[in-house]
Amino acid sequence: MDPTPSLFALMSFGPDGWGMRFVEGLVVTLEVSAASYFLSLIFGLLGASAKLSTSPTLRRIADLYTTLVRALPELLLLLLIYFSGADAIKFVLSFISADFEDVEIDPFIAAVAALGFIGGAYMTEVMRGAILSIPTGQIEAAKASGMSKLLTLRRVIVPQMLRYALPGMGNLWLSATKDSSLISVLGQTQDLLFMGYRASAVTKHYGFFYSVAAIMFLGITIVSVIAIRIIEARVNRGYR
Amino acid sequence: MDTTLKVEDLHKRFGEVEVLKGVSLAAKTGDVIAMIGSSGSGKSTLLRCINLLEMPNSGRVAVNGELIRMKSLPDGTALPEDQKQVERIRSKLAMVFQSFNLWSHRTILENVIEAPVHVLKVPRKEAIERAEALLAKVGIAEKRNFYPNHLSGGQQQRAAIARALAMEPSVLLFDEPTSALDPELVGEVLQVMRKLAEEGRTMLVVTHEMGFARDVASQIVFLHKGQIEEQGDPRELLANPKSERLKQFLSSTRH
Amino acid sequence: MDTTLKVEDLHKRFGEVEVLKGVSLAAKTGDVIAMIGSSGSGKSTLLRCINLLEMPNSGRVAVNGELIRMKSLPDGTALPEDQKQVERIRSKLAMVFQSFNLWSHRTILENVIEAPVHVLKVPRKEAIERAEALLAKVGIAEKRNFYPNHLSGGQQQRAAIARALAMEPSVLLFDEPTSALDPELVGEVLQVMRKLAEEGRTMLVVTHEMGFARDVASQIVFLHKGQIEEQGDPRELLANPKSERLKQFLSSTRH
Amino acid sequence: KDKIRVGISPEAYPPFTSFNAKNVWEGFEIDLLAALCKQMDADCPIVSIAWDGLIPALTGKKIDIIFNSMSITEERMKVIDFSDKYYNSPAELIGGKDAPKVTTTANPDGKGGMIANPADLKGKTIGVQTATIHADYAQKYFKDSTVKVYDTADNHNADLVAGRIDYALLDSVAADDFAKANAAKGIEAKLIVPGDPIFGVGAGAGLRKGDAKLKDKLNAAIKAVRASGEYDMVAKKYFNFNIYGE
Amino acid sequence: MNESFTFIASIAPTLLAAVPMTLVLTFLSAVIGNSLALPIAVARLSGNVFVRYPSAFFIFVMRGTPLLAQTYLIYYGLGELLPGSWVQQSFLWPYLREGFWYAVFAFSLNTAGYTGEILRGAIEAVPRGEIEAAKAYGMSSRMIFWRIKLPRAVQICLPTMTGETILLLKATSLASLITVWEVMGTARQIQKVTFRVYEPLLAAGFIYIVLVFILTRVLMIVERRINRHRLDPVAA
Ligand SMILES: Nc1ncnc2c1ncn2[C@@H]1O[C@H](COP(=O)(O)OP(=O)(O)OP(=O)(O)O)[C@@H](O)[C@H]1O
Ligand SMILES: Nc1ncnc2c1ncn2[C@@H]1O[C@H](COP(=O)(O)OP(=O)(O)OP(=O)(O)O)[C@@H](O)[C@H]1O
Ligand SMILES: [Mg+2]
Ligand SMILES: [Mg+2]
Repeated sequence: MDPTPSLFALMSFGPDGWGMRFVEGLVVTLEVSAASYFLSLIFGLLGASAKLSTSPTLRRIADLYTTLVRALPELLLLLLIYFSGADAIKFVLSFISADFEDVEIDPFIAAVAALGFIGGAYMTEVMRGAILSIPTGQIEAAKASGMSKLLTLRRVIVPQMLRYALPGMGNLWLSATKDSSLISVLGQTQDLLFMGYRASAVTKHYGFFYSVAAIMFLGITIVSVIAIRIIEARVNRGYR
Repeated sequence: MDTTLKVEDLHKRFGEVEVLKGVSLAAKTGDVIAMIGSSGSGKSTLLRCINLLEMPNSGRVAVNGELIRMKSLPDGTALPEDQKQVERIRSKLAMVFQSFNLWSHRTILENVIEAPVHVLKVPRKEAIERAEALLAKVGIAEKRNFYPNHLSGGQQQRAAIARALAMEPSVLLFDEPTSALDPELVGEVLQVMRKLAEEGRTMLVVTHEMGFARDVASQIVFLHKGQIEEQGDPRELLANPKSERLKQFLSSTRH
Repeated sequence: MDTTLKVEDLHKRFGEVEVLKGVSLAAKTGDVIAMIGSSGSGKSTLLRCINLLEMPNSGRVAVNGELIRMKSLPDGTALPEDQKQVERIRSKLAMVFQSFNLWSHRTILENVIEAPVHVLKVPRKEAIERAEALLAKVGIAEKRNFYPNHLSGGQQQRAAIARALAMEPSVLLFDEPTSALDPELVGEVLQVMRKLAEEGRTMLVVTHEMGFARDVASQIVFLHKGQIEEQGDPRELLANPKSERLKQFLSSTRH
Repeated sequence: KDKIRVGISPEAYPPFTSFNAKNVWEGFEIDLLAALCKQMDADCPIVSIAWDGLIPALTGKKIDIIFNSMSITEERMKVIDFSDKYYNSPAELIGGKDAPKVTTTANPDGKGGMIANPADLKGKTIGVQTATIHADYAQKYFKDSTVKVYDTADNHNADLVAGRIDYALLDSVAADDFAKANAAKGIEAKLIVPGDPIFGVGAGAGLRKGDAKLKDKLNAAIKAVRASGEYDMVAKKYFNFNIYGE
Repeated sequence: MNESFTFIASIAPTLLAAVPMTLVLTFLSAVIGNSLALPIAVARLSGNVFVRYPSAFFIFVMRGTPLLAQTYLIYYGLGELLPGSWVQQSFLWPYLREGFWYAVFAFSLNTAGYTGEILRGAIEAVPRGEIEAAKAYGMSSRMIFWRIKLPRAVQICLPTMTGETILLLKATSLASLITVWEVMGTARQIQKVTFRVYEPLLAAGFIYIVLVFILTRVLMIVERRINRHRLDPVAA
């Protein structure tokens, strides 16, 4: 290797440059974080609904979920799901048929499941706070016109909640883009952050490659912030 | 049985305070019950208990002869037994809230078509047509694309009325539906309600408009401190109130 | 000069729509101006422009002879020149909002003492005493430790009135202060307002209570589509309305 | 042909392993692995798994061996098996130009071994990487010095340059590389630390517990490439000293 | 299984010894970070672009880059500037040598960025009518902020802020990057020494569960207190 390749050459898209690797990392980061974030929205909505429901059992389960899952190390959950999840599925499937010998959990699916499940616990609290901030009358009006709980959720609670939840949801999204880095632990795929380590460790240009990763994250953030701004303007239409 | 709305021995407590102390009511199809009573006597709470926005501590409510099944919990509160039933019944009971409660994230028109389209599954186009007619009827057709926060108090109240009417409900619960209106509009809105009464819709109206109570209502109920102090035929009751409280209450209204 | 409140040629637009089209008013100390007008005519907007909750697009407002200094921006809006002046003047103008706007994170008592203690720097103990007296006056003393969300509509409205009175303001702006009250309470609250008038406080009251307008007001202003259509002595104006619109407006009130 | 799935972390550790910009593996261990696999007549696909995932992947049967400069220690042998060592590089102390050279002295345990002289390091701050034999060594012998534990060798190297620590104790291969690259900043070798039982026997391939068949095969292959001279050929490409040790 | 328990028992003292570090890091960063969040949120909402833009930029960078990169840059980036500088002679050097204050600094700034954004949103979501009432009574903007907007905003965003604090608690593990070893860092140290993957994480997880449990209960009580005005749960 040329002892002092120019930084430009280091980032090039040519055969010796890291350009393409970082693009791959970016794609992995976006895929994993988008999918896990979507999952965490679902978990969050379920969790928040459970926390605010009248059923003490549901409330207790949701409480356990937010306390436990937020406390446990992400790495632990991820490893458990990926390495033991397959065994668990195998175990279950073995009752149905013996042919399922080789269940393999895809690392992508495992990472998305784990991160989504964890993110959902944080999302639960963001959404719970937001739902509590909706003036009660708004929800009562929905109930009074015979809307089912699901319909009320969809048509009134979610749109109004967004107004209060967006900053917290934005934070979680930006965290998710960084947490997606855990997928590297499962092998094969390397996300943006990990690509930062890898390139620095190979080239010893730590400052440079960390900055490259940071700048690419900033790029993601710019796009996200603009998107959030647009959504925010939309959900605030009737209030200004 | 053609008792459209039947309330029996309804009790409601908030913490220590008992706000409704055993209220019973019955309305036949086409009846218009005007509920009067001083501030804090429990009128809004009663309306809210009827469609279970507030869970009564005990008592029965039946709509169109169908009893809303509730189960009592050990802690003295009650819960609906069948959520589906409650939703079905609520879609037949429309309510105009004292504080309007228009959905602030939707325009006026969207507010009006929301429940018909999503609860009653009326085709969207049809719902819009009907909504526009209703908005015109209450005089705010030109505000249909405004958000509630951008309307004046009276306009909001009229939108809330239009929203309730759009459900074509068999029972209408009105909580002071004319409070924010000027006399001219009060007249118009009462006119609309009179027409609804003629169409045979059952109504329970909390109101301070004695004129309306006398002219349109088939029955007046005077609520006092969570109990029905007196009830009966409007003209008679207004002319010859029996209870001391009602006499005092009426004396302050200039009629 | 003893013009306590003077409004000159006030214009206010929301987007394209001009809601106030040059309104001028003057009230001497002790004057009670009753403002009537149909829903959406701009009554609330006018009150909100007077204490600059809504920035008028042009026009002048003076309180106690002091002109509120504003500067026009190139985009056709205006801004107060001196925020301190605005705050000082606002503390002399109390307002009762049409939708009450009680602070939901504070109890009723806390709502009432909030501004006296923190704006006027009245000692807390004294403020509480006065607040309790006021709450008793409007009949909700026993609700003093409730949060606004746990009050009935009428109780909230009375709390809002008590909150305004606690400021002992020189000018009171009331936006339909009796809309949520039963006739009995309407009488009582109007009584309170009558007393305030006798004490020499200046009031601008948006109301639909023609009785009050006739008996207490020193002047009636009829607002129509953002303009003052007619104004004058209450009895005369109510008896012989000149404009077609006012005739029509009054015809629907039963007096 | 057998298939042996090899787990290696893509967090580079040159010149032993690195996963370069072309997504190609390179380094001493990679070449050695190729030689071993040829010897065993096996296919050895490399699976890149971050360090944290290597052990679970091994026990979870996603890979069959780990070939990633893992020091063989008693503690670790409770959890996985190791092949025989395939290299053992000495430890080295490096420091800034203001820091004095370090001498050796007799090990106080009286068994005749030599150690880096703790008296030379008295009051100094020494950086080591967490969970390494170097950390163990420093904590055992340098009682009068401040031992600062870093999560990576790169980080204590950076702090050595910044002057936050006086010495660093690390693998001599990495130490030499670093000292050479930062000579201008005054970083230089201070002492090649004499061998010590703490340093253990060297690095070996990690195997699933009880996978005796593979272990035997691997050990045989290591012996064979040592004997055939193939090992030395590979080693010469990367080192100018005897990386195998002894 | 049994063996795992014995192992966990054997590492428990080491892990527990690291708990104070986790607590101190979290506590200091939370206090400093949340105190900073307030002026940042206020600045973010200011009408003055010279105040608003820097604040927006700060929030953007803190939320936009990995905390890892921030910690690294603050410690090692500064480290690159240090050699031979006056700093090494100054009385501050003993502190600037230690990773601890850098960690507190980095975590505080990061928290300030995330929480600042949450507070900003919550402040904007305070019902307009209540702010208007405050204006109408002559309150100054400062008074409106402290007495109306902030209490209402905290009500709105407290659950989210709890979550941010838990995230902070866990993010303190990044301090191991700069030689500060708290619970998770210590657990990972043990992992690397022993090659046992699950037990140290489980043990650390257990400690976190206890800490998070205490934290959430305390904040739940706070939340109950400040949300007294609407205790009735909304059945969603
Ligand atoms: N923020 C706003 N944006 C757009 N239009 C508005 C806004 N606020 C008020 N308007 C419009 O201005 C007009 C006057 O409103 P205003 O609230 O002053 O009426 P009002 O005379 O008080 O009526 P009411 O008796 O019903 O309270 C209405 O048509 C209303 O729709
Ligand atoms: N959520 C609540 N918690 C505690 N008390 C409540 C609650 N809701 C209502 N109340 C009390 O119940 C009583 C009855 O209230 P309600 O709203 O039914 O009165 P109302 O007859 O509708 O009065 P108004 O004419 O003023 O609207 C009031 O004294 C009120 O303070
Ligand atoms: Mg009521
Ligand atoms: Mg109005």
